[in-house]
Amino acid sequence: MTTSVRNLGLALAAAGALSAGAAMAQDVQRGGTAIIQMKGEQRILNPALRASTGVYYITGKIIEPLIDLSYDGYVPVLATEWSSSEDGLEITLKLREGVNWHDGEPFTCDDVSFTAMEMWKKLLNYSSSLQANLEAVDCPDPHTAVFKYSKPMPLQLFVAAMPDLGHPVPKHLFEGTDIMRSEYNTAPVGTGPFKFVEYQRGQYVIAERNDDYWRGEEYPYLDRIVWRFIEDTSAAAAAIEAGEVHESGFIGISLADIARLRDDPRFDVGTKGYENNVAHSTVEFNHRNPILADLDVRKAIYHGLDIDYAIETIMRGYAKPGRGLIPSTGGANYTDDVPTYPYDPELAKTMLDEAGYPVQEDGFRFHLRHRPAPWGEYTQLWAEYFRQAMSEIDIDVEILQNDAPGFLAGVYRDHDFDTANGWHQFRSDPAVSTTVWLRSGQPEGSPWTNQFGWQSDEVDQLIDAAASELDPEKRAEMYHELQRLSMEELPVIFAIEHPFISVTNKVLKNHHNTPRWNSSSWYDLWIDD
Amino acid sequence: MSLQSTELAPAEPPRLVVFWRRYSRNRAALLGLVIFTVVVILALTAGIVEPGDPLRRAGAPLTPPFTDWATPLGTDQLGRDVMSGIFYGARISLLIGVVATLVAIGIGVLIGAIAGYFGGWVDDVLMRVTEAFQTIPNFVLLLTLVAIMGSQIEWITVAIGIVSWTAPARMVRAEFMALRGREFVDAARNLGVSNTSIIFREIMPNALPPIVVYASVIMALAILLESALAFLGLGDPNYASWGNMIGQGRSVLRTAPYCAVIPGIAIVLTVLSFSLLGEGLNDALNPRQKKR
Amino acid sequence: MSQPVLDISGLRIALPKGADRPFALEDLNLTVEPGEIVCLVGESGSGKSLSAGAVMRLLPEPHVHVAAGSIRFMGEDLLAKTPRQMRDIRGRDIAMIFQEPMTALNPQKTVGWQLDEVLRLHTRLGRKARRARALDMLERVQLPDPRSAYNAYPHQVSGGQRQRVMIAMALLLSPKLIIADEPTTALDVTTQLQILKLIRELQVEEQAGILFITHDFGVVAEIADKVAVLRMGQLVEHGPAKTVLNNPQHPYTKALIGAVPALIPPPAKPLSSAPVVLKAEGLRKTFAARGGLLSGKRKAVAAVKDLSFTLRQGETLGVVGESGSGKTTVSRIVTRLLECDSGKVEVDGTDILAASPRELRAMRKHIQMVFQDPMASLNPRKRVVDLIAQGPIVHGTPRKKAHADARRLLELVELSPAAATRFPHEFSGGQRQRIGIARALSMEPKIIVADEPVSALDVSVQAQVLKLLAELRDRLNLSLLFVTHDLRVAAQLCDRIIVMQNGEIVEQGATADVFANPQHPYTQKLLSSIPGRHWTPPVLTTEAA
Amino acid sequence: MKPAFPPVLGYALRRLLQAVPVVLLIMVGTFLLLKLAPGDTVDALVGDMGGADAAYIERMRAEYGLDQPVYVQLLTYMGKLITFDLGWSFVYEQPVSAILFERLGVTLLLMATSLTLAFSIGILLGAIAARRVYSLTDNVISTLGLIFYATPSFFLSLLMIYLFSVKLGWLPVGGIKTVAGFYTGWDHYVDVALHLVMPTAALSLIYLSFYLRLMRASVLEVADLDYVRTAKAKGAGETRLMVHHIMRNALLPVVTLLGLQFSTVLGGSVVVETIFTLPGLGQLASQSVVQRDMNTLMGIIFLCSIIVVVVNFLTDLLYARLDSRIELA
Repeated sequence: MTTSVRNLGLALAAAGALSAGAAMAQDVQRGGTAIIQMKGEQRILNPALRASTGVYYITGKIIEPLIDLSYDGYVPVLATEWSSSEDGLEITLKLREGVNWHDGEPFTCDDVSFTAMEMWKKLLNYSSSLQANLEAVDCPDPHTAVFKYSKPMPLQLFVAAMPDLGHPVPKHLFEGTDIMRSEYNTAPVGTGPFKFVEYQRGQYVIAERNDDYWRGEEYPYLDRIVWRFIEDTSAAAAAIEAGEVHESGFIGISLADIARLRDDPRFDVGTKGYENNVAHSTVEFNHRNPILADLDVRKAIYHGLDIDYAIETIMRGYAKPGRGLIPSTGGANYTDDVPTYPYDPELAKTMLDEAGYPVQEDGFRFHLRHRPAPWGEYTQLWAEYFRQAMSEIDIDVEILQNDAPGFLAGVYRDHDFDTANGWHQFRSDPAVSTTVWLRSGQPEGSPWTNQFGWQSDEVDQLIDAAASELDPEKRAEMYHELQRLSMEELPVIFAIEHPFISVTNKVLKNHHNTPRWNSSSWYDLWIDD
Repeated sequence: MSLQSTELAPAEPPRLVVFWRRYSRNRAALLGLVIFTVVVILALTAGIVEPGDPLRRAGAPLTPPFTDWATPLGTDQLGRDVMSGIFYGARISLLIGVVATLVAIGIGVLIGAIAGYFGGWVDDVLMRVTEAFQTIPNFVLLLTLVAIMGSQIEWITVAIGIVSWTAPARMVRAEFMALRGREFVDAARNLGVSNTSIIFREIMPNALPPIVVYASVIMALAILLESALAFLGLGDPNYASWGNMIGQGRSVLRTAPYCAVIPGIAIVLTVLSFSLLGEGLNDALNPRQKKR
Repeated sequence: MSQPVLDISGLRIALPKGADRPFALEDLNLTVEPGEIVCLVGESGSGKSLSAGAVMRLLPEPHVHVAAGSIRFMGEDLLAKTPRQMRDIRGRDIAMIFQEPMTALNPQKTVGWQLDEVLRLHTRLGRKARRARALDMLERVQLPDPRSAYNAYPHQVSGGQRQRVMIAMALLLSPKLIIADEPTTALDVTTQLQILKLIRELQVEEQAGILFITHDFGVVAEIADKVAVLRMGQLVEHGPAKTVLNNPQHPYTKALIGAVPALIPPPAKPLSSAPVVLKAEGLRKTFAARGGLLSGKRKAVAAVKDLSFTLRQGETLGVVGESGSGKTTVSRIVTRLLECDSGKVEVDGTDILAASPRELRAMRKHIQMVFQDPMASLNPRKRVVDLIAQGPIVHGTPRKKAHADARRLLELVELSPAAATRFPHEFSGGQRQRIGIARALSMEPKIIVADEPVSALDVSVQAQVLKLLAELRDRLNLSLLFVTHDLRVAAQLCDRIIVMQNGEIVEQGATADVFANPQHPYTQKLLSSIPGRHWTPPVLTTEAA
Repeated sequence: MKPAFPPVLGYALRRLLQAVPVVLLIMVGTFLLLKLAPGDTVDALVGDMGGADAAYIERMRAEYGLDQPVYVQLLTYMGKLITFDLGWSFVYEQPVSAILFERLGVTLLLMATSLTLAFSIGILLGAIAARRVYSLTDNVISTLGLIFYATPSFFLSLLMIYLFSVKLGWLPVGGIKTVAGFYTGWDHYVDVALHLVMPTAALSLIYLSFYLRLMRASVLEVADLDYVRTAKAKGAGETRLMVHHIMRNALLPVVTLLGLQFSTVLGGSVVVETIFTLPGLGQLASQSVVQRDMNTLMGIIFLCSIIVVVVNFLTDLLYARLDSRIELA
C-alpha cells in the first residue's frame, strides 16, 4: 500500500545519541534554571490553537510536535515514521510508544485524531487552510494515525508543516469542553521534557523538569526554565547584561545593543538556530492607487532604496537583500536567478520622469500615505528609512503611525494606505506561508495576505498547482517561476531577508543547535554556572 | 491719607511696566525667560540655521558629536542630524505646548465659567462630566485617543488638550464662584449687562491671571505627555520631535547616549523654563500672594 | 510715682524702598502708665498698628524695622532683649488683642487648647491647674458657658464671644501691658459696647496699662484716659482724653473730630405729599442652604420676613440694623440682584420683581446702586471712563456720547477729568466711592440704593462722601434707600429710618422721632450702644471743609 | 435630630450615590469611545498570532459577540456591569475580574509607596524651604524640586537603570520579584522592596516636586496669617509655631491635591510599569488599548473609578480630620 516510505527514525535516533554523547564529553552539568527574555507575550499557551513562534518559544518545551526539524532534516519526535499513498490522499504516521502525558495518561492515536480534526482543521490559524481537505484521521491501532484527504496532499508539504502545525494535545482534557475556553490553553499539558508550573501574566512562565520524559532519565538536563516578559528593549538589554536572563531571542533587544553585545565575550550573538524562522522586511503597495499600479513606478521605488545601506545601519549586517517570496534558506524551492533592482536614485528619478511623474511645484512628484507596522524598532526604522529614501527621489511620504489593530485594519481590511511596511515570516514551505501574499481572492481583513488589489492569473494558477504537486522537483520549479514573477511584477517588495537574532549568555550550552531551536524542546540544553 | 479726598495720586506707570518690574524681581524667572527665549529662537530660526528636512540623511549614521562640523551634535541611527532635530524639535514642542494648552484652557475656561457662573444643576452636570474626565487616568485616556485617531501630530496635540482641561476648568469655576458674588458683578448686572457680557467681559479678565499662570504648568505637562507618548512609540514619525528622538535614541542609549540625552536635556530645560516663567508670571500677576 | 509700663521715645520705623514714605513712624513719644488706657488714634496708613508691632518686636523684619528710638517696658529696653527673652515677655508681661477675632484664633485648635498654650508656655502648672485657671478666666470674661466654650473650636462660637476668648487669653497671666489693636472694629455696635465695658472692668481689676489702637472717636470717647493722634507716622497731638476730644488744638485733630457725625438728626422734611417712587410689599426671602459636598444640609435661614415700606421722591430712607438683620438682603431684593420668594417691589407703579428679563433691563435705569466696598465694586480691569459709561452704552447710548457724559459726571462728583483713563486701583477709597456714585448717576436713575456706602472709609473721607451724596440728592431730586449699620451716619443723612432685627422691621418713623423717643426695646438698646453717645463732638471750623 | 448611625456612614452613602452617575458616564463614554477605534480585539489577536484565515477570523468575531450592533453590545455590557460582572477577556482568556485582581496589588503597592514617599518628603522639604525662605537651603531644595518636575519619568528611569542596574549592579532591572528566586518570608519582602526602589523613585519624584512646591507656598501663606501672629504674641517659639499652628493648616491644600492627582498617578504608572515590567494595572491598561481588549480596559477604568472615588472619600475624611471647621454629614 505504501510506496514511498522514508524511515529516518533509526538514523536520527543514532544522530541524537551521538550529539548527546558529544555533550556528555563536555561534562554536562545537571540542574539549574535557564531564564529567557521574551519581548511579546502570547497569552494562549496552546500550539494547537495558536500557530506562532511566540507560543512555541514556551510550549515547545512542554508540548512536542509529531515531527521536528534538525540541521540534518526532518526528525521523528512523537511520530516515528511517515509515508504517503501514491495518490497523495492518505498520509500514514507511526506514533511513538511508551510516551505519557504529564498527567500520566498514555499518548495515543486518539489524541492525534482529536487534535487534528478539532483544532488543526478548525481552530488553528494557517493550519485550517492547510488541512482544509482533511476528512478524517483514522486510528487502525493506538500507535498508527492515517490522515485522509479529499485532494492530494504532498508529503513534503505535510512534513514541512508538522514542526509548527503538528502539535497534538491530550484529548482527555479537551474533549467535551469549550475548547477555546479550556483552562489547559493557559496551563498546557504535553509530553515534553518540561512540565508547566505557573503562568503569571505580564511577568513570567515557569516550567520544571519532567522526570518521566520518554527520551530517558538523563533528559532534560535543566531543572527549570523561566520565561520573563520584558517588553522594553533597553530594560531587556540591561537584564541580559546584568545576568538576570540567559537568552534573548527573536531580536528581543535593540539591534544597537545586539551589535554592542556582539563584542562582549560573555555572550554568543548570532542568527544560528533561526534558519527555519526567516522573515522578509517588506514594502507593500496599494495597487488601487493608479500611480502605484504602474509597474515602472514600483521599479523606480525599488531602485530608490539602498538596501545594502539599510542592512548595514538598521539590521547591523544581520540580513541580506530579498529575492522574492522565498528566502535563501528555503532549500530546493529557492533560486537566486531573478531580476534585481540595484540602488540607483538617478535611474529611479529618470524612470519616474518617464512614467509621467515629474517633480511638481511643491517639490515632489507625488505624495504617499505610508502605514508602518508597529512591530518595534527595526520595522519603524525601516519605515523611516523608506521615507528618507523616497524624499531623495522627490516622493513625499507621510507616515501614519498606528498600533497593531489600527495598522492591520488600515492596511488589510480598509485598504486605507498607499504603501505599508512590515515583516512576514517564512515557515518552511511557501505553501503555508508566503504564497498568500500573491494569491488573489483573499477574503478582506485577513492580515498578511494579498490585500493589495493586485491580481495575476498566471501567479494564481502556479500557486494552486504547486500546493498540490506531489513531485518535489516539479514543485521546486514552480516555486522558482513564482519567485521570478514576484521579482518581475513587484506586487510587494520583499526588500530584506533577515533571520532572527539571539543573544545568549555563554553559560548556556548546547544552545541554537537546530534550525528552529527557539521553538524546540531543549531537552539537551544545560547550564554551566 | 490726605484729607482732600478728591486730589488724584500721581499717575502710575503703564501696566506693562509694572508687570515687568514685578516679573524681573524674580531672578529665577528671568533665567526661565532667557531659556524660553532661546527655545523660541531655536524654533524660529530652524529653517534658516538648519535648512532642509531634519529627517533627511545628513551624514554617516551614529556620528558622535563634535567630530563632523556638518553635524555638530552628531547623527542618529539613520544618519539624521541631531542638531537639526533639536532646532525643529523646539518648533514641535512649542507647537504642542501652545496648542494643547490653548485647547485645554479653552475647554476648561468654557466649562468652568459656565459651571461657576450659573451654579445649580448646570454646575452639577458639568462637574460630573469634569469628575468623569478627572477619574479616568489621563495617560490611559490619551493612549486610547491616540489609538483611535492615530499618531498625527495635530491629533496628538488635541488629545493632550482633551486630557488636560479638567484642572483649569476647576480653577476657573472656583474663580467664577468667588467672583460672581463680588460687588462689581452685581454692579454690572444692576446696569443691565447681559450674562454673556458679564461672563466674558466682567469676570473673565479677573479670573484669567491664575489661569495664565497655570497655563505654564499645562504647557510643561503637554510637552512631557507628548514625549512619553513618543517614548512608547506613539509619536508622529513625520516630524522631528524631542520625544521621538529620545524614544528612538534609547535603543542606542548604551552606544550613542547623546542621541537620547541631548533631546532629553532639551526637554528638561524647556519644561524648567515654563515652570520658572510660571513663577514669574505668578509674582507679576498675583502680587498679593507673595509678601516677603 | 510709679514708673510707666511703657515708655516709647523717639521711635522711628523704617519702611522698605519703594513705599510711599521712608518711615512709617517718626519720633514717636508715648507713655502708658499702669491702670491707664491710652488711645492711639489715626486713619488707615497712619502707622498706628506698626507701633504695636514694634512694641511686641513682631515687625515683618528685615523689610520693616526699628531705625531709631527706644521702647522701655517697666524700665527695661525691649529692643535690647534677645529673641528668647522676648518670647518670655510676650504673652506673660505684654499681651495683645487683635482686630479680627475670626482670623486671630487658630481654626484647628479648641479654645481651651489655645488658652492652655499660654499657660504651658509661661507657667509650670499641671494639666488640671491649667484647665481650672483657663475656665476661671473664661468665666471672668463672662462667657455664658465656659465649659462648652473651652471644648469648642473657634468657628463654633460667635464673633463677640471669640473676642471675649481673645481677651481671656490676653489677661490669663495678668500682663502689665495690653495692646489692643482695633479690638471692636469688626463687631456689631451692641457687642462692641459690651466688649469695651469688659475691657474697662478687667483693666480696673488688674491695673494693667492698655495701649488701645482705634480709628473711631466714639470709641475713644467711651474708653480713653489719654489720647494720642497720629497722622502719616507723626504724632500731631496728645493729651488727656477730655481735652483732646472737646478742645482739639491741631488742625488735623480738629478736622477728624469735625468729621464725626453728630447724633442730631436733621429736621424732618415735609414730604408726605411727594409721590411714592418705590413701594415694597410683603417681601420674603429664605436662604435654603444647599447641601454642599462637605457641609451637608444646613438649616434654611429666613433673611427677610414679610417686609413692606415706601420711599417717596426726594426722600432718604435709612435701613438700620446689625449684621444678620437682613438689611443688605433688602437692598439686593429691591434692585433684583437677588430673587425674592414672594412680594412686590413697585417702581413708579410697575412691579420690578415680576418683570421679564427684557422689561427688567429697561427698569434697571430707574433704580441704581452704590455698593459698600469701593474696591470690590469697581472692576479692577476697566478704566474709569469705561466703568461709568458702561451702563449707558448697554442701554443704547452711542459710545462717544457716553464717554463725554462720563467725563462730565466725574466733574459732578468732584474728580478731575484726568481720572477718566486710569484704573480703579490708582484711587483712594473715597475717590473710588465717588466713581461708584458717578456710575450710578450715569443711568439718570430716580432711586439710588446705597448699601453701606461709607462703612469702608476713613472718618474724614466718610463725611465728604456723605456730604456729596446729600448734595446730589437735593440737586437731582433723587430718592435714597440708605442701608447702614452706623446710627451716627443714619442720623446725619436720613429723613426716615426703619430699624431691622432678624429680618423684620421693629420700628420705623422719622429719624428725629426715632432717635428722640425710641419705642421698641431693640431700638433703645441700639441707641444706647452707640460709642461715645454722651459726647457731642464740638462744632469746629476746619480749613479742610 | 440625631442620626441613628454615625454621620460618616451617611456621608459615605451620599458620596457613593454621587459617584454612581460619574461612573456610569465614564463607562458608557469609554465604551463608545473604544468602539470608534480602528480594528478590534480580533485584529489584535490575529496580529499577535502571526495571521489567520478569514473564516477563522469571522468565527472569532461571532464568538466574542463583536458582530452585534454597538448598542446591543453596550446594553449587554452595562447589564452585566450592574451585577458587577466585568466579563471575559478574549486576550487573556480569563475573567476580567481575575486579571484585575492579579494586577491590582502591584499597582496599589507602587502607588502607595510612591505617594507616601512623595507626600512625606515633599511636605518635609517644602516646610523646611519655607521656614528658611530665600536661604541657600531653600534655593537648593527649590532647584531640586524644579529639576524633578522637569525631568520626564522615562528619561529618569533609563538613567537610573543604566547607573544602578547595569553599571553598579545594585538593583534589579525590572519585574516585581526575582522570578526564579522562590524567596520566602523576610527575604521575599526584601526582594520585592529592592525591585520597587527605582520604579518608586521614577514615579514619585515629579509628585514630590508638586507637593514640595505647594507646601512651600502654603507654609509661607499660613505663616502670614493672623493666628500665627497671635501665637507669636503669646510667646510661642519657632518649632511650636511650625508644629502646632502652621503645619496642619498648610497641609490642607496639599491633601486636596493628593486626592485630585490620584488618577494622574495611575496614568503615570503606565510608563513606569512598562519600563520596569511591573505587572500592574498601568501596563495592563496600555496593553489592553493596543490589544483592543475592551472588557479588560473597561474593567480597569471601572476599577480605577472605584479606587479614585474611594481615595477621594478617604482624602475628604483626612481633610475633615485635619480641618476642624468641616463636619461630615
